[in-house]
This record gives sequence, structure tokens and C-alpha cells, in this order.
Amino acid sequence: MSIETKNLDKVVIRFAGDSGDGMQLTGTRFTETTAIVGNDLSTLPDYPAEIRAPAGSLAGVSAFQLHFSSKDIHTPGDTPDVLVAMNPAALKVHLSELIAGGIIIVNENAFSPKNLKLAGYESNPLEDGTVDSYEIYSIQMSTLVSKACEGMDISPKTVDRTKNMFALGLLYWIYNRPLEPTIQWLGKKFAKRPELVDSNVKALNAGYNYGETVEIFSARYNVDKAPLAAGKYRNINGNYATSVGLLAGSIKADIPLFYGGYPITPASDILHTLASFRHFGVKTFQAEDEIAGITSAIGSSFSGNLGVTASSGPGIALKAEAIGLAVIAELPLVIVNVQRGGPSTGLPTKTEQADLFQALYGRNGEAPVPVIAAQTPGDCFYAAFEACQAAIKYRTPVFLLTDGYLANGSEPWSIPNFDDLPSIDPNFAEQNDDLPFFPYSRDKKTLARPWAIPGTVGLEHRIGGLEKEDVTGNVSYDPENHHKMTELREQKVQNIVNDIPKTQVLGKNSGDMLILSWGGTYGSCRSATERLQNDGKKVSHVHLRWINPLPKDLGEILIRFKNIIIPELNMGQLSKLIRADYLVDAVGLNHVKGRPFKASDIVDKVKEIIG
Amino acid sequence: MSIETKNLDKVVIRFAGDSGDGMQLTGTRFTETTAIVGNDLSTLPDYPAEIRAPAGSLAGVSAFQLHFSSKDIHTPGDTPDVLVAMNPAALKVHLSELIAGGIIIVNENAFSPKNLKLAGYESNPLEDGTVDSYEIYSIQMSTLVSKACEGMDISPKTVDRTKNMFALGLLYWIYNRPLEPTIQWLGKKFAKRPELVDSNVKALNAGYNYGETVEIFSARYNVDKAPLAAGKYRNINGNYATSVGLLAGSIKADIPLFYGGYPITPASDILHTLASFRHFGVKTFQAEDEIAGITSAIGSSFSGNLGVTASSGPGIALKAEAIGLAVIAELPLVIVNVQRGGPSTGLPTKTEQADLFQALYGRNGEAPVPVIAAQTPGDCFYAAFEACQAAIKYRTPVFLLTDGYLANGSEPWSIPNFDDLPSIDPNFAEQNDDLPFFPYSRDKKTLARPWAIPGTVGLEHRIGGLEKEDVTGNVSYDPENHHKMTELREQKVQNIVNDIPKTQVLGKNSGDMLILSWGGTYGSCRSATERLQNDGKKVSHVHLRWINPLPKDLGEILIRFKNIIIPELNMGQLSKLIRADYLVDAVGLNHVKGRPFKASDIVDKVKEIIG
Amino acid sequence: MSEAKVKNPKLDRRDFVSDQAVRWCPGCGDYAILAQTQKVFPDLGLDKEKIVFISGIGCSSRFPYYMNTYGFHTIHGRAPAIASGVKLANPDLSVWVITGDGDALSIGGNHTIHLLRRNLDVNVMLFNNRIYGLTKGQYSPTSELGKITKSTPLGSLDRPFNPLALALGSHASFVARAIDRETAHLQSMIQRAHSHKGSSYVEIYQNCNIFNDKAFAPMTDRETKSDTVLWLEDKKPLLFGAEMNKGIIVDGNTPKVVELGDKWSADDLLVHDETDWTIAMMLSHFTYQDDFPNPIGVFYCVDEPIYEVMLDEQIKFAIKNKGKGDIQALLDGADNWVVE
Amino acid sequence: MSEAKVKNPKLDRRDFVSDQAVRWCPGCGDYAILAQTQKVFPDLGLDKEKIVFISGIGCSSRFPYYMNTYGFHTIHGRAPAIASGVKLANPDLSVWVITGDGDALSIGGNHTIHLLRRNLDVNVMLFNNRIYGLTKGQYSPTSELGKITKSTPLGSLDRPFNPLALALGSHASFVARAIDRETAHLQSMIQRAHSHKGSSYVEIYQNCNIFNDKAFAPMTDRETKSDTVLWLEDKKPLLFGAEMNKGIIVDGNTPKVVELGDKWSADDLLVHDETDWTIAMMLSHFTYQDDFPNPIGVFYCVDEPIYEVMLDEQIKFAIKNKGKGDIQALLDGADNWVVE
Ligand SMILES: Cc1ncc(C[n+]2csc(CCOP(=O)(O)OP(=O)(O)O)c2C)c(N)n1
Ligand SMILES: Cc1ncc(C[n+]2csc(CCOP(=O)(O)OP(=O)(O)O)c2C)c(N)n1
Ligand code: SF4
Ligand code: SF4
Ligand SMILES: [Mg+2]
Ligand SMILES: [Mg+2]
Repeated sequence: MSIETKNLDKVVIRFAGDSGDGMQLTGTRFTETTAIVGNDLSTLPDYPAEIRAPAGSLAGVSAFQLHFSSKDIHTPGDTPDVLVAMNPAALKVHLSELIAGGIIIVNENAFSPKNLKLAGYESNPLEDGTVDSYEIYSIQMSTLVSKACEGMDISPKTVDRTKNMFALGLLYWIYNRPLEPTIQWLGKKFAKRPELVDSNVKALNAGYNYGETVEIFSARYNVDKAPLAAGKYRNINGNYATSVGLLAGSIKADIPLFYGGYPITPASDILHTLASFRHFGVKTFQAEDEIAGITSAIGSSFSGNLGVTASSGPGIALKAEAIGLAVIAELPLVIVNVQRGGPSTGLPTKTEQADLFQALYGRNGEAPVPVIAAQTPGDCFYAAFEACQAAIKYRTPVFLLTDGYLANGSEPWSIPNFDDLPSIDPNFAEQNDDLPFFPYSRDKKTLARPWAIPGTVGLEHRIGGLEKEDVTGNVSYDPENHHKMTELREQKVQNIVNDIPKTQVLGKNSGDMLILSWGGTYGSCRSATERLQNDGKKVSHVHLRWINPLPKDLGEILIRFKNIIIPELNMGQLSKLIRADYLVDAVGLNHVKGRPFKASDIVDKVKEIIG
Repeated sequence: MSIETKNLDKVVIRFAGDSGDGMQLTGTRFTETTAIVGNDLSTLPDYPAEIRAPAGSLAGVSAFQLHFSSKDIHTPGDTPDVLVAMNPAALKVHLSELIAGGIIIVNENAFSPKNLKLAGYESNPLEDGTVDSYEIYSIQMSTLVSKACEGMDISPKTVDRTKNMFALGLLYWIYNRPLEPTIQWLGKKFAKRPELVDSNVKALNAGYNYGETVEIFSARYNVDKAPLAAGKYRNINGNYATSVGLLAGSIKADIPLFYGGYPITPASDILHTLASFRHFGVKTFQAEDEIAGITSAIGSSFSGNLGVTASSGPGIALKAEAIGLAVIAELPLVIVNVQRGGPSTGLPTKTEQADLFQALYGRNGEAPVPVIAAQTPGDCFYAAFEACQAAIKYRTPVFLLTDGYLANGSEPWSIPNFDDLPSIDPNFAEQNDDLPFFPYSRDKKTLARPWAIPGTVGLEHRIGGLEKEDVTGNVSYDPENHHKMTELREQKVQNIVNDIPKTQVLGKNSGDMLILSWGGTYGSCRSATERLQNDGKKVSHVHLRWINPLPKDLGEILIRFKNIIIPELNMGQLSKLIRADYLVDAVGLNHVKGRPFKASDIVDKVKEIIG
Repeated sequence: MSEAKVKNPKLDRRDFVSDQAVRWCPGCGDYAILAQTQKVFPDLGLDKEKIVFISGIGCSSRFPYYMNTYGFHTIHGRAPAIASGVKLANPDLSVWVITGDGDALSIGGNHTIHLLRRNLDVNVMLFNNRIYGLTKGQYSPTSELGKITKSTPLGSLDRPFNPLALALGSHASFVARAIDRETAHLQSMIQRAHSHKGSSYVEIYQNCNIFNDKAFAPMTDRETKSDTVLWLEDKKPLLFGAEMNKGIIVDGNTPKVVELGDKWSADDLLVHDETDWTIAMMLSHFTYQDDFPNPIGVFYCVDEPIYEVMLDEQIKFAIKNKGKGDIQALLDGADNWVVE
Repeated sequence: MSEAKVKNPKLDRRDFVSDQAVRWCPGCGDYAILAQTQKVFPDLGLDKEKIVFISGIGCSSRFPYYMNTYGFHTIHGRAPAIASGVKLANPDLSVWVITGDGDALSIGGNHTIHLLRRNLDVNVMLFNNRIYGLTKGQYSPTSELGKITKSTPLGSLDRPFNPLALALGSHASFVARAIDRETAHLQSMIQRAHSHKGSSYVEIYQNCNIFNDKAFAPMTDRETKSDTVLWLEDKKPLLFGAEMNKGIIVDGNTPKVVELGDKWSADDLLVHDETDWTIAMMLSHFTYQDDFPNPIGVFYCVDEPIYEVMLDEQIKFAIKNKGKGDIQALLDGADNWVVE
């Protein structure tokens, strides 16, 4: 029987298995290969809990979703077309989200009575009709890998761990992808343990060959290259892009990057990545807590480094007081919040956008801080870079908001030419013998104050958290001065508006509905808009990267639409802001479920409103 | 020459002198006497800096303003009628605010060349025409007290310190007030040092007799009793009222009050006051920092006490993470923020209202907390009591906002009959052998969860900061559950709206302008409204005590006015909220000058708008 | 923990097992500590409802979920402060803090030392695995200098805390160390912590087999442990070694390891004294020093004034002195007046 | 502080006086400390522009305003962490932390002990007045048990920290104590702190004449001070008393005060050794003990690895190993592809 090869526009695969089954790794490999093949893609890793749960339990299921396409896509996909379930628990947790009639591939060996019980199945779902309406492939992967590795001098346990490579190989066969990149990667990864390279490659091949040989598959699929703009691409995830964006900022400003921080999910990878940049002169300081993380960064900025700190919600909460200090001291600082589900410890590994108000208002007093939010994993690079630019140019702490989805999700990224990025002038103050030095004098255009760093002869001066006198920076309790300084600090932040490009409207400049979004919901909103437009709806999309200040032209745009909807993974924070600032009756679409919107959620809601 | 006695409706006196001159004490004594005399009154202590500045310097000037009247008044007064200046620096700092032609009383002895220089006077203002347009009384107070105490066996320095009593005695004479209450108070205060009682009383009498004897005063003044409602009154300041309100709440709930906190200006007096309530069983715990302050209070609530913490802006910032824990743990807790000037250390001894957004939003995730703000020093008692009620009834942290002005300011307070206050039912969970215990089951009406305290047999359970499963309280990562719990927590807070009385409108129910206020600006707004109404303007006033939730009927009221103005000592926080929630074009009047509004600021602004 | 009447003297291990599935990695040392705790608790003679476990955040801090008592899994580093509130609110409770090396010594270092200084009768079990487990393997304040982890790919640069020296420097009144694998001894340390009145601080070496496997292997491996562990017993000379042929002497002020034999006999050895702060300090200093065995057991145990006891006395004193507070009198104040 | 070239060797006291009016209460011990600092700094051989004073919040923390160097008056308790950033960003700077007993040991306790553990070359001057001055007189973590203050009208309930024991328990490499009134000695301690490479921790007893007057009077009053102060000198026996007739011996492990004479001679006394941790610990324990004199001087001084030096080495090593970072190569990554 010759197997037919069908062309598809897009595929969504979800790999799911026990935490120990290596699903994140499998997904990442499939992603890298798919990137090299030239598809557009978007990924959504999903590990459920901070603690490793007992093997086989529902709580222990880890998943990785991957959407790849021959078209320009923006989300990891609403509903998987394929579910790879390495054990019963994985099937149980994820089956309901599979598309009707979708493909299921399971490791039959894992469907033991014990595992079935752990997953809460009374009977075997492979046999009791549960999966009858799907295209099910039940494969004894464990048996097959142990056969593939027969005769090798490695433990059965180690052999069994290669079953994820079997699954990967099989999927490569189904979707017509090359094995080489994975084989090369295995070679590097296990350079010191050739027997592991060997066994994994054997399992990978076994999976591939299984598809080739066993005549149970009715079709193979082909997903053509996506029509990406010409250029050099790589796959990148948000935390990595953020780290590199910060580094790029510091290199362009020609000042060392200092990172002070404390580990926390899902921000820790920024610390890890920057720690590996010692050869760039990057100084990472794992502090005793988040307060020391940010205050050490403030100290480094006072000394003339580019101070950076990153955390997630609970850690950002601890930094609140120190952010106020950076505001009044008017020192450059970048604060990254990789948002996760709250309140309190909340849902540490899940995504959310509920810390916008914390970024804007989470401090005592009037302490304005610019806020920029990244919109895709790759955009984290640019958002981080722009945060550095603004921090240095305006001498101010800047908030960069990303989230768990962006941080761990990935997409093909057009690699910038570093030389094309703008340089950043730290514009350190220098002694001028003719003039006395005033640490709170200001640049007329930006309102930035001088950055006079210790070590500079003649500029000895003292700053602090008490209100400062305009120009001199001396401590002042004068009522009018306090009001003036409050306004100056606010105005300085608002001046950033001059650096924000004209707002892009996706679609017509007026219509029945404007979808207004910020941060990581960009992709879902954009996909939804495209679908609605294809449906002939008069819907446009505006996405905000800067939230403080808001772009100058936003007001004019808003009033040209009959309806405004603001989808957010919170209870309506941007909505409140937009309503207050523009007095428009923007409606919120608010999910706090620990995961990105499905484009269909938005499509449905918009149709509900405009019919 | 017989001295005329004139009747006045109201007088504003400002006592000013060096930090060492005892101006706060002098002001407080005049206040107590004035209260006993039966005037309505309002006070504004004003000490400029946290650190004692060198004697005689501008930075060292301390002041106390007192407004008393035969009418119902609401503010400490816009412009003083009388300035008591104990040294040149005090004159320099405060002269400009004195009413045209007002009375100045100075201690001539203090106008030495050294002091003049310290105050930055090139020549003596008493001689160079500076004060010519005022009614100036230059008195050698130091000389006079040293004469009064002649022959006593005490040091000249100690004698000189009594000159504030001289000034006080003189003012008692001018304003026709009895000396006895002060004499009694001195007797108590210096019970162990009779020589100090003696010298101070001598100085007080000397001041009084000076007025009586020396024929330089053209008039004495009489300010009649104010027509206060019948009842028992005392003078009370905000921090004391807050402390007693919290105590009253705990007594009415019949559970011990636990206070965990760390000293900070201007909140420390709450700790001091509660620490003196050991005989009420109050437990005060001076913690190592604000985080330990609030977390120990949360621990005490978990154990069944009424946990309370208080601080000011920077300290509240540090509590942010823990507040989130209290939200998700759904435990009663009262958090008091005595607001001061920000950002950062800011203006520690000055008042401001810029922490409203911090109270509402200063945490990670969706973590709703009810917010109530006191409107006058005496109202701090009721606001604190209501905060306790809501915290216990709804099992939630509650924010109580006061500010530096309310905390240290004072007014006559109609003493409540404790028995008339409502009792509070802590409604502790008890074992029910028939039913399993679910820590996150809910009261149908309030949505409160059971408060099951350690020590209760059979209710052993575990809570924490990870998202909880509805009803069981088990850790849950389920998307729909998270959304549901987020809504439940929000709804629970909103349910408090049912306990908020109908909104009072001062004035007509519709008109040209509504003045909308919250917190400590109540008095200025109310005075301004009365003045505008007397001017025939169609102006009404609504004051908010609960800000989260906002009262049910607020929306209907707002739309009946052509204009809405929101005066706030911040850059427009309530304004933003009102605009967002009701889509009305409310305009802000925003001062951040470290001091209360003058009623005239508001009057002028309203007239500017409505003509 | 004041004398609790034992209503149900028949509690057994199972009474302390909650209905929650335990979610640590297979092989984690936390399991052993949990098991020993559940085993020894019935012997403490406490009513179950009077027991409270308070933890911060970390793998170890999931512990309270598994104990069928009152429990509160709070926020990172704050357990000692929360526990202080729990205990002050109700001194009748038996309060246990479960914490990790990151939780107690990194973010929570200040609360830990202040708890010990105040000497509330709270028992701290510090699970020291010398790593951040929950956040997947960064070095901790007890990791050895030069530790290679995710956040320190070229090695950590900070010298580790010695958790017991720090506790002693904070005036802890009870300081001890145990190991996850030494189950009977671990039980006895829990028991000693319980009976001590005042703050008890027990460091428990715990293996994190995922991110810092074998950190304590020399002390638990059969072949090496007798040379690496110094078992502390009160009033006994400090002897160790497979043949108990080595010991600790003090030369001047400096402790030294000697072999017994011609030159030294057991009589020359330093005799442990749980009430001697200098000895405790000296012993605490052995940790991280390769040429010394690592002491396990009770380092220090003395009676010191207890915060909540004094607070209670103060309240009683105040009531005796001023009379029980009269709220109406307080509201009325000293200076009031009546408007008719 | 690496070798700074002295561009202006003629600096004098006045060069270190800023133009800000000093705002402490008349009579405050802070004045003396400021004066001695301004006096001794010209002798340190530092360029003025390389000096940075970092403080938290408290009366003492206003100090940087008065030094005509770089200065940062930050937030309560965080000075050690901010100073760490300052030093790591530019190891050439001479970094001084000015802090109080509340600032460094209450809210900032954790940062203090972590700074000492890391051993950055930062100098800490802790002004210990055993009270919260700035907030007008609450007890502090160094106030004696039973202290009556505004927040403890019936007396405080917590045992004080012993700031030096805590520092030693945190592995501080330089630990010393001075007194505001002993001006020459104070200068020498500042000098010693400066010359020590690694964290230097100097506790300075400071009189708050407004809220805790005479806290150290026994140690400064002419009549009593010779009996209450034990002046530490390296390699010298521990002698004190008006006639230098008293001393410290060690009996077993326990230090004791003896009178010299028939029974004891100077040869029997404990000889101070700045490199001996056990002695330093023992001495630190004398504080708050009425029967011992209070040691003043350098308790402990040893060389330990310095954080920022190792960081610098790590950067150099990485560059040597991997080549200086190439940002374009990093952006390109290992797996990329080209779309034509
Ligand atoms: C405020 C805050 N910061 C950081 C974290 C992330 N975090 C959780 S546990 C932990 C450290 C855990 O280490 P340890 O206390 O040693 O416990 P272990 O997991 O090793 O038992 C960190 C950094 C957090 N939850 N909250
Ligand atoms: C976050 C925060 N909490 C509290 C305060 C209030 N506060 C300022 S200084 C201080 C304590 C001062 O004591 P100490 O450090 O001993 O300094 P001293 O004034 O005695 O020199 C406190 C509680 C503050 N400024 N910030
Ligand atoms: S990560 Fe380590 S400490 Fe945490 S559960 Fe796993 S083995 Fe235990
Ligand atoms: S309050 Fe005390 S420490 Fe502060 S300046 Fe005055 S005397 Fe000095
Ligand atoms: Mg650990
Ligand atoms: Mg102090």
C-alpha cells in the first residue's frame, strides 16, 4: 500500500506525558526542526505544578503544544489536531481539548492497571470506547525501544527513557521532517556519554521507521514553508530574547550590564541566561531576596552600570519600595516582570496578565514608571532593548512586562543585524570647571537629570529618597517644590511618548469593532481579527506595546469605532485605564485561567457583540 | 484704659517656634482648653522634618495651627489670624501665610543677631518695616519668665523653657480662656518634679497677667460656645481614634487584638497607643520589619485573633506580597495606612493621599481588598471599627486609609456609648460530626468562608498561597476553578456594598457642580461647599468613606450634576477610578504639597469652572 | 506548648497522615523526614488539634499539606514571622516551622534570626539540601563556594552560611542537627526540640536527589560515615571513627582532631556540654572544614526567657495594676465635657 | 579599593565637609563620629571622587549628606545591598555603609549578614545607640531586655542581638568595635576597616542623648571606664582596670575575670589573637554581661576570598576561555536558517 501524502496549511500537535517523560524536550526538538524546515510556528509549553508529582499521576502531566504552518500564524493554536499521550494521565488531562476526530498516539505499554488507576480511569480508555471517535494509534513504544536497543550495554530504565525519541521519530515521519538536526543535537548534548547518543538515535530511527514500515497510517502530511520575509531566522523563546535584548542594550550603551535578582518561576531563566554571559562582562548577582536584587541593581546604576532586575509577581511585590527610590533618585533601571497566575503564590507555572496595575501603581506616593509590554516571544528582545533605551535616556526605572506564555513560548525570529540597532548614549555628566554641578538640573527636551557617576572628579554629590529641591537636589520640604517635582517626574515619563511610533491599525481605520490588546495576547487577538475580517466583519486590531505613556494618537483611533473590546488575562486592567483616559465604553473580555486566549474565544465574543 | 471685648465667630492661631520651643505642646494645651470651653475646633500640627535641625534654623521650625469657632467648622483654617513666632526662623517661615493685618506675637529676646542670621534675615524684621502692616506685639518673653521665676532653685535654661507657657498664658488672656485645665495638666505631667510645675505655672500666669496689666492690647476677644449637638465630648486626634476603634472592634467581636508592626512616621503612635492597652489584653508585637509585622498579624488571625498592622507608604509597600496571602487565605486582617508624602521616603512628616492606588492595586495578581478611608480625626474611630467588622464578617484583609493630617489633627468628638455599637460575630467554625469540613465552603449571603481556628477538635485543615479548589480548599491548577475563585474573591468584596448606607448629598440632588471627595479632604471640601452654597452656587458635596466597593447609588447621583470636581492630595487617583467606572468627565483638583487643601483653593477652582 | 491534656492517648502514625498525595520527587530526602515526623508525633503527647505546621515556599515547605494537623503553607521566607503570630495569638498551640535553606537563610534570614533572638517557643525544622529545589536547582546560601548550578555556571562566589553558627550568633537557646537518613536519631531530635521550651532550631541534612544528589553522601555512606560524623552526646567526650579511636581536643583555644593511642587518651578529649556556648560555637565551625568530622546532635540547649510567657505576664501585671481595661472609660478619656 | 593613584595628596579635613547644615540634635554622638571620619579620611590616601557613602534611614543615615564625597541616602535597611551593587559595578570605589542598629539589625538584618558572608570589600560603620532615634525612641534589637520605651511601656520582651556575635556567626572577616567618645581609637578603627580587604564591620557605640542618654556612660565616664572597657590589642594579654590589675583567663572553655596578684599573673591571661575565631566569639559574648568588661577594638581580622575579586576573575576566565562575547554570534544562535 503506498501511502498518500497530503498537504496541510497548519498542524497543532500536543505532546503530553509524565514529568519524567521528557515532553518539553521532545516538543522543543520538534520545534527546532520545524523552524529549520521553514514553517512559521508558535509554541506553548505547559508544566502544571512547581513540584514534581508522583509518576503517573494527573498532577504530574507535562505538555508542550506546537502550532506550525505554511502561513503566517500568531498563536500556539486553539485545539490540537494531534495528541501524543505517553501515559493514561496525559490522555485523561488533554483528551477533551483535542479536535473532533483528531489523531491520538499513545504508548500502549504505559496503559497498565496501576497507571490507569493513578489517572482515575475505571477501565482502559483504549478499549472501552472512550477514544473511538478519534484516529487512534496505540503503539507499544516501550517494547519497541527496548528491541531497538537490544544488545546495548545500558540499563533497561535508560532504554525506556528514550521512548520520547521514538514518538518524535514517528512524528517526523508523519510530518515529513528530517532527523539530522535532532541527531546532531543529541550528539552535542550527550557528547560525554556516547551510549546515550546511540540509544536515543536508535529510538528516533525506530520511530521513524515504524511509520515507514508498519502499514497502519493512512497518510503522511506535508506542511510547506511559510512565506516569511527574506532574512536569517532562528527559533527563540521569550526569556532568552529578553536576556539578549538587555545585553544588546548594555552593549549599545557601552556600559556593563548588572543583573541583581532572586530565582522565581517563570523568570529564573533570565538569571540563568545572563549568568552564562560572563564573557560579555555581564555581572549577575544572585541576591538573598528580591529586595536585595533590585537595590543592588540600583546601586550598580548609581555607579554607572545598567542595572536590571527580573522577577515574577510575588517578587515584584517585594521590590515596590525600592522602585520608589529609583523613581525619586532618577536612576536608570530595568525591571522585568514575567507575569504568572496570582494572587499570592497563585499558579506559579501558568500565564496571566494581572500585574499591569502593580507595574503602574504598586508603590507608595506618586511614583510614575514607564511600562512596556512585549507582544511575542521574539518581541521580548525589542521590548527589552527599548526599555534599556528609555531607562538610560530618561534616567528612570522602566517596567518590562512579559508573561509565562511569552517566556517559555517560542517562534521563528528574524535575526536582527546588531549594527543596525541604534546606539544608546549614556551621556554621563562631566566636570565643567566654569559651572557648579547640579544633580537635579534637567535636559530641556527629555527632562532627564545628569548621570554623574562616582569616580568622576569634581562631581561629588549626594542623593536620596527624601524629596529633592529642583535643580540642586538638596533635601527640601517646601510645598511648592514638592508639587513641582511631582509634576516633573510625571512629565518626564510622559515625554517618552515622543519616541513611540504612530499606532498601527490592523484593518480599517474605523468600523464596528476595535480589538485593543496589550502584551502576550497579541497573537490570539491578531488571529481573531484575521478570522473576523475574513468573515467580512468590520473589525480592526490595535496592539499596545507602551502602556505608560499611551501613544499620542490612541484617542483619535478609539473614537472611530462603534465598539471597543479589550481581551485581557485579568479582570479588566487595561480596560479601566482606557475607560478613564478616553471616556470610551470599552468592554472587557476577561479570562483568568492560567493560559492564553483561544482566538475563537475572542471571535465568539466579538460576534456576540456586533452580530 | 478699659479694654474692649469683641465677639468673633472664629479664630485661627498658628504657634510657631523652634523644635525645642514646645510648640506642639502649647498648641495641644490651647486645644484642650478650647475644647472644654465648648468651641468647635480643628487642628493641624506641622513638624517639618524627621531630624531635629540645629536650634534657630529654618529647618528646625515646628508649628501648630488651631481653628476654633462658635460655629460648626471643618478645617484647621486657611489663613491664620494670629501668628505666635518664638524666634526669627518661625517668623520667616510663616509670615507669608498670615492674614493681611493679622496679629503677630514674638519673643523679642530670640531676635538676636545669631538667630536672625540663622533665619536668613539681613536686618531685624521687627525694625526694618517687614511687619509694619501687621498688628505686632514684640515681647521679651525670656526676660519676663526669668523674672517670674526669680529666686527659684532651677537652672536658667529650665526657666527659659517655660516661655511657651508665657505665650500660652497671654493667648488665654486675649481669647478669654481659663488657666485651670492647663495648671491641672502641668501638675499631673510633672507630678514628680514640683519645681517644674511651679515654674511653668508661674510663666503661664505671667503671660496672662502681662495681657491684663500691660496696656498695649487694644482688645480681647470672645468666641462663644459652638452649638454642638447634645452629648459628651472630648478632643481626639486621628491616630488615637484609630487605635481605640480597633480595640473597640476586637472587644465587640470578643477576640483579642493582635498588632504586628514596625515604627514609622506618622503611624508609630498607633503602635504606642495600642502598646499601652496591655490591661485590655492587647498584644503588640514590634517586629523586625513591616513584612514580619503583617505576617505575624496574619498568623495571629489564622489562630483566631483579630490581626492588625499599620504603617505608612514605604512600609505598606513592603507588605504587598503578604496582603496577597491574606487575600487568598481569606483571613480577617486590618491594614492601616497613615499616608504621608511620597514617593519613596518623600516627605515623612507631611500629609498626602497618594496611596489610594497602592491600596487598591499594589499587589501581584487579581487581589481585591476592601478600602475604607476616614474623613475626620474622630471618624478614624468609626472607620477603624467598620474595617474590623468587614474583615471579620467577610474574612478578608481590609485597608483603612488615614493620613498625616488626620492622624495628628484633632477635633471635638462626640463620645459614643460603647453599648450602642453593634456587636461583631466572629462565627468561628465548629465541628459537625455529620458533615466533612470544607475550609473553602461559603456563606451563601456574604460568600465568607469558615474561620476554623487551631485548637478546634476535628477541623484540622491546611491552607496556603497556591490557588485553592472551590469548597475543598485543596491546591488546584484547574483553569476554570482559577477563574471561578478569582470571581468569588472579587464578588465577596463587592458584597460589602450591602452594608454601606445610602450616600449623603450635602446640598441639592442635582446642580451645576458636585464636589466629590474621599479621606482627609472632607473638611476642606465641606467648608468650600458651604461657602459656595452661601454664595448662591448650585454646588453639592458627596464624600466617600468606602472606596472599594463604591456605594451602589453613586452612579445615579453623579449623572445629575453638570460638572464633577474631585479634589485630591494626589495627581488624580479617585478621579481615574470614577471616570473609569462611571464614564463621567470628572475633573481633578490636584495638589501634592504636603498639606491639606485650603477651602479657598476649592472655592476658587469651582468658580473658575462654573463661573 | 503548655501542658496539653491528652484527650486521645491512642493516636498513632496514621492519625498524622493527611489525605493529600505526596508530591516530592521519588527518592527525595523529604519523604524520610515526613515519615519520621509522623512516626514520632504520637509520642509527643499532644492533642492533634493543638498542632500547627507553618511553612514558607520550597519543596520542603509542602510538608504541612501532608500532616493531618492544622497547617499553613505561606509565602517565601516568612514562616518564622507567621509562626510568631500564631504562637502569640494562642500560646497553647504546639507550633512547628518547616523551612528550607533558601527559605530560612536566604530570603527569610532576618525572620529566622529574630525568632531565635526572641525565643518564642516555636520549633524550627530546617531542611538543608544546600540547593534551591523548587525553582529547579540554583545554589543556596549553604551551597559550598564554587558550586556550579544553573545560576552559577562558573561556580558560586559566596562563602556559605554555617546555619548553626548563625543561629548561635543570634542567641538561639536550642540548636541541633540531624540527617534525613538517620531515622532514629532524627526522631530523637524532633522529640528534644519539642521538649525544649523556647525556640528550637534543628537543621536537617536532606538529600535532593535531583539537583544536589549526594551532598551528604560522605556522612551517610556506610564506608565513610564513621569518619565524617561526630555524634554529640551531652557530657560525653567527643569521640568518633569506625573504631571510636579519634577525638577532639582543644589546644589553647583551637580544636584539633587527634588519634587516640600513645599520645592521647579519651580523658584528654573535649567533653561535650550542651549548655556551653563556646563549645557549641567551636563545634559549629567544623562544618565545611574537611579536616574535621561534622557534628550531629544537640549542640546547645539552655533555658532563656520566653517571649510569649513574658507577654502573658505583662498582660496579667497590667490588669492587676490598672484593672481590667474599661473601654467606655477609655472612650470617655480624661478631659471631656458635656453639651446639654 | 584597588590602588588609587593619589592625585591630590594635600586633602585635609575640610575637603570632606559638605555644604549641608548638619541636622542632628545638639549633643548627639553622631557629631563626634562625623568629625573623626572627616579627620581621618585625608590619611587614607584615597581620591575623594572614588569614595562613596551609602546609608539607609535613621538619624545616623543622614551622615552621607555631610561628607563631601559621593553619597546615597537610600531606604531603610537596604544600604548593604545597595552598596553591594555599587561595589560590584565599580570595584575601584571605596565604599562605606553608614547604618544604625535598627537599620542594620532590624529591617536590614538579612542584608547585613549576607554582605558579611559574601565578603565584598565594603566597610560598614554601624552606629549603635540601642534605640530608634529617627522615629523618636522605640526600642531596637540591641536594646536591653526590659527596656521601657514608647512602644514598650512595660518593658521590651526580646533579648538583644549581640551585633558582633551575629557578625562572627555570619563569617565576617573583620569585626571591630569603637566608641563615639574615644576619638583617637575611633579613627584607628576607621583606618583598620579601610585597610582590611573584604567586608569590614565596625560597631560604634553612639550616645543618643535624646532617647537613650547615657546608654554607654559606664564605658565613657572617667570613674568607671577603666573597669568596664577591655581594650583589645593583637597578641597582647587581655588586661584591664584602672591599675591594669585585672584580666581574662580561660578556665576549661569558659572565660573568667581574675585579679592579678598572688594567684594569677599576666602570663596566665588569654592573649588576644585577631585571627582566632573562638577568641573573637568568646569576647563578643561579654557584651550585656555585667560581670565582664566590654571589649573595644578589633575582635577578628582574617583574609578570606573577596566576592568582587572572584567575579572579576570569572569574567576574565570566561573571556579567555570562550573569547570576548560576540553579540552578533549570540543573536544568530546555533540553529538558524535563511529565507531567501
Ligand atoms: C517572593 C518569592 N521569591 C521567590 C520565590 C521562588 N522560590 C520558591 S522556593 C525558592 C527556594 C527554595 O529553596 P529552599 O528554601 O532551599 O527549599 P527546597 O525547595 O530546597 O526545599 C524560591 C527561590 C517565591 N516563591 N517567592
Ligand atoms: C520601610 C521603612 N520602615 C520604617 C521606617 C521608619 N524608620 C526610619 S529610621 C527607623 C529606625 C532608626 O533606628 P536606627 O537604625 O537605630 O537609627 P538611628 O535613628 O537610631 O540612628 C525607622 C523605624 C522607614 N523609614 N522605612
Ligand atoms: S527537587 Fe529535590 S528537594 Fe525538591 S522534591 Fe525533588 S528531590 Fe526533593
Ligand atoms: S534623636 Fe538621638 S540619635 Fe537622633 S540625632 Fe537626636 S540625639 Fe542623635
Ligand atoms: Mg533547599
Ligand atoms: Mg539607633
